[in-house]
Amino acid sequence: MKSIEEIQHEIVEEFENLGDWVERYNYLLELAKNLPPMDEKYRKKENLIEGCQSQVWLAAEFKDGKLYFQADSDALITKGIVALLLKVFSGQHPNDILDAQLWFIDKIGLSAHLSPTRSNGLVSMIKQIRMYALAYKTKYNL
Amino acid sequence: MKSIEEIQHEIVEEFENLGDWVERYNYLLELAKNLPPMDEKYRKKENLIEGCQSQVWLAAEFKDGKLYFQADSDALITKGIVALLLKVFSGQHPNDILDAQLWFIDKIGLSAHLSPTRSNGLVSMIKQIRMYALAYKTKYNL
Amino acid sequence: MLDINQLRNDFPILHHTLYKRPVVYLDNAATTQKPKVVIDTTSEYYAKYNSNIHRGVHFLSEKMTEAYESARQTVKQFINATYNHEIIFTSGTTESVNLLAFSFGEAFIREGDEIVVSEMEHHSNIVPWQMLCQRKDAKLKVLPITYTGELNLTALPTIINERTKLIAITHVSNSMGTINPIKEIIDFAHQRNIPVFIDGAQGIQHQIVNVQELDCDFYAFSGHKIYGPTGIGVLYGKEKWLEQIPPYKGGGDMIKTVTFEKTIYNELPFKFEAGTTNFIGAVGLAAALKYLNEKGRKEILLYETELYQYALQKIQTIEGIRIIGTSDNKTSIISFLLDNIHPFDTGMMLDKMDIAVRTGNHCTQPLMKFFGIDGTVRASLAFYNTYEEIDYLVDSLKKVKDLFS
Amino acid sequence: MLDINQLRNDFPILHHTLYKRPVVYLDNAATTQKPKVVIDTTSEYYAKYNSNIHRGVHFLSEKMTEAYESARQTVKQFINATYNHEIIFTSGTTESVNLLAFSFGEAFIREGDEIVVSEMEHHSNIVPWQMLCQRKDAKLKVLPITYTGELNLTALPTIINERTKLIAITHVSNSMGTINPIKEIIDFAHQRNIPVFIDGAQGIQHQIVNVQELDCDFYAFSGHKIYGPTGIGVLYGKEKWLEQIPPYKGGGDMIKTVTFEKTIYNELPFKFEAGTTNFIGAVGLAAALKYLNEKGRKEILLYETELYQYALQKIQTIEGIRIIGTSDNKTSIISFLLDNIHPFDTGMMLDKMDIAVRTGNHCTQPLMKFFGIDGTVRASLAFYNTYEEIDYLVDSLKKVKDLFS
Ligand SMILES: Cc1ncc(COP(=O)(O)O)c(C=O)c1O
Ligand SMILES: Cc1ncc(COP(=O)(O)O)c(C=O)c1O
Repeated sequence: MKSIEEIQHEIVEEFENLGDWVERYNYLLELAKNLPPMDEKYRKKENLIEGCQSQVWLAAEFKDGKLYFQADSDALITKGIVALLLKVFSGQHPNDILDAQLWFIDKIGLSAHLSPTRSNGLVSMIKQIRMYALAYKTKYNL
Repeated sequence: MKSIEEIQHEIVEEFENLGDWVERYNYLLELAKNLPPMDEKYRKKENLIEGCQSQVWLAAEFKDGKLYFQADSDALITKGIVALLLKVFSGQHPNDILDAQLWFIDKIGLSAHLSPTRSNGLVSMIKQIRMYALAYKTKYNL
Repeated sequence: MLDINQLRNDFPILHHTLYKRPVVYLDNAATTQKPKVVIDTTSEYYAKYNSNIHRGVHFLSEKMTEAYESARQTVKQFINATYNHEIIFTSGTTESVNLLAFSFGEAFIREGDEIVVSEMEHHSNIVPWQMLCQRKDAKLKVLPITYTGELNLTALPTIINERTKLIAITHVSNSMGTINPIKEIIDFAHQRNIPVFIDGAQGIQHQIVNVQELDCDFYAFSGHKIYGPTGIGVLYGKEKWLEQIPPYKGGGDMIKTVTFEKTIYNELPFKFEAGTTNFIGAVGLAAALKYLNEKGRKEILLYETELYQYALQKIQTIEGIRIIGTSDNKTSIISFLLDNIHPFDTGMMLDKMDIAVRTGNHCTQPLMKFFGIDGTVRASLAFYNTYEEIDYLVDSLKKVKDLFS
Repeated sequence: MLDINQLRNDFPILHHTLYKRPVVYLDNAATTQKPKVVIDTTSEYYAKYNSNIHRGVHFLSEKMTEAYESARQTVKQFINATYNHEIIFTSGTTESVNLLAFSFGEAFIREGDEIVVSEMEHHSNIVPWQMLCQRKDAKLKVLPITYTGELNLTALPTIINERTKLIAITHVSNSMGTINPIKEIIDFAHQRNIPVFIDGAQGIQHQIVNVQELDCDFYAFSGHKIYGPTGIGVLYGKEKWLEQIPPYKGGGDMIKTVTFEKTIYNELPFKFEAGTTNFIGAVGLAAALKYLNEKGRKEILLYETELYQYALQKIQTIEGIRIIGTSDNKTSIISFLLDNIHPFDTGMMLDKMDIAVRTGNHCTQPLMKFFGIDGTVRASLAFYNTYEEIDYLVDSLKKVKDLFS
């Protein structure tokens, strides 16, 4: 498994190869479309993060010391970013998630999507990911 | 008795002879100091016109078809203007008061004192004078 | 005939490039842009006449007070109120509704009384009444709408009864653009002695409003939605009502005398304007209204109507578009859904093409629920929009469709 | 060291001739003048970034939202609040007090409860509490003052009892300039679990305010009194309190979900900011606060203190002058009566000499009653006032005396 840092670098490189915003958003839409569907059992209210503009579902599983996430969104662009976030965080160790600096979003010019006022569910999603990490860290004394 | 028009012209002439604002206000203060005191019997709450900045007392008597006013104010500059208004209105026939155009205040540069927002009691005083005129006109069928 | 390109020159913001080109601003129902004269008047008053009003004896205070009271007069004339003191300056429509809900509520709403709003109201014309009803154990009744997004007037007689104390209805729907038959509602209500409040937030800028002719009891609007500054709004109320209801906020200027035992309130309109008002905002609002008068309100509305018709027609040529609100009687607002594309996605993509639209529920969640949707994309026009901009919008929407297909 | 003449150049209004010379503006407690940066920032945001905030997905809306939320951050830092969401934007101090009176009242005030204000409060910190007490059958208790115009703290223990739910006290008296020992009062109150609201309308611009150090529960001030725009103000509240009290106004943005049956309120700070806020005003206020930070708040306060001491001394050399409020602990405000001359007369005459002062009761009628007077002449200073202006004031007052003698 690559580290969070490595994955962020990879994503940034990938985006650097893309041209204007059309290509970038097209790529996001591709990511969204290719995101594996969430298990139906996770599609429940407790996993819903309500934004004002779009909604995000997020679920976590803990296996062999790693955290695995599944997620979805009703808006495709949001879902594309969700896919990026899963790339970065899913399969990582809780401690690494808690220690991570999230800088790639800025770098690829999508930081507006993570402004706390955008209200698309993404900021809360990141918070929720860290909460899961903290919860498992505490539970298993990692 | 001179007409309201004549008196206004006289006042304007008088003020034209005065120089800067110091002279004009000095003259107002003179008028204030020389205003005959109100009869004590008229110094009562019903005759009080409360402004936010200064207060005015106004009383009316009807004699031989004419309206005679007495008035006072706690602020001297207001009282000076009160004196001018009495000059113009006191001793006039109610109909003349009702018909009168009050233009001298503007002409002598004191109109700010009569702005409805100044709240020094003067606007209400003029209203009150006209109310008296209307009341006596109605009462005596003039 | 208006020369729109000439008028556009009066609006500095329309000439700033965002990503690639100047903004195509189609978010006018959220807030309108300001003509230079509004911006400059604001600056000028700050730079030359700024001073607290009403209680001052000095030159600047006098000047500023005159400007403020003359702004009141401008508003009065703009909506043809009977008296200047029927114009209460507030901070916006939302505050106007809250003022009314509180003050009218204190005077007239008792347990079991009813207030009627409609299913298409903006949250600002729902929540204050809800809060009032909760406080007073009164009941909020809802006038339903039809599937074309019009008020269902046939339901009105069954909604109203002898406990109905007020009807609060929007002039123009902010989500759909429907122009409501407020005159009809007012006449109907007055036959039953029920007063009517009109939420004019979307009406004032797209209709000629004559409150005496309408005979509405209250009318509210926001300065920022009619090319004026933020932080200023208006509540018009008939003198007879404003006299009967108590103040909303307490403070400076709204009182005559204060002792700890008893406070006597000031007369209209000051009774409702506690504390230092947004006097510069009021002067800016007056500048906006004068600008509209000068350019010709009828001409402006005529152009807006034509542009709107053009936009509606053109946008309907896009395959797979669904218009929300299909009344024949609409103005300046087009809400739609594009195929199965999420409104947020559409909005994001349009933004990248320098088009500003609004997406979401537009503060009308009950209306969205009625249509069974989460939100829409809303393009809302002003007179400074052009036919070219509409064409560009439609082309861009087609591009969005391609991207997502 | 501040170069005051340099700073004066930042304030356009100080350079406009009224009758014969530029205004000697000594009415700063009523409202302050605006530095160019505040005026220009306001214009710039109207001309470049104006757009409704929070709910928008487009470029301008994003920009404006960021600017608005960053203004909140600037205020938070200026008063050293713990969280951004403890800063509620209102339209001014008066609205802040009304918000608090309503919302705190709904949550915590029951029949027979008591609220304490002082005898020197501004009407804006009396009437809202009076209205609340009337609605809730609660009682307004009054902390008396001494003949020097200070709070009579020895009376505090007898005023307060187990029914006391809140103390609402001004930081600085707007009529006398007295700086109240608010830290002492807060500590005293907290020992008894009573929260304290500080009316900072006259405090914020003449003191360094650190709400965490003060440990006050609420603090309010007006933008226009601290060199910012009209129509914008602040209510600071500790998170724990703001979480516990219900919203004041209903409308857009303060809700999470609305149905006709039930409305769920948004989180802090939005819960208290219903409808379109004065977002341009907030940005203008932030520009004013940044200006003060940049010029050096300590340096400014130092200069103000020196100027004030000079003014107080010099004005006392006028024969027959009576100062109202003679505490040793005062700032920037001098209220006085000249011989037997009516304050209005004095004010009118000073105006003719291009001096702007305020006359009257300064919205503190109970205080005037305490001193047995109808009003005073009030000269209130800001850091852009000069020693020369003070000399000119004193000379002019002597002239007024001559005129009336
Ligand atoms: C001590 C005090 N409190 C409250 C206020 C009210 O402030 P505003 O009029 O800006 O709401 C003022 C200003 O007049 C004041 O001096
Ligand atoms: C119909 C309607 N009512 C009320 C409002 C609230 O106006 P404001 O946010 O200016 O207070 C709006 C604006 O969003 C609106 O469109």
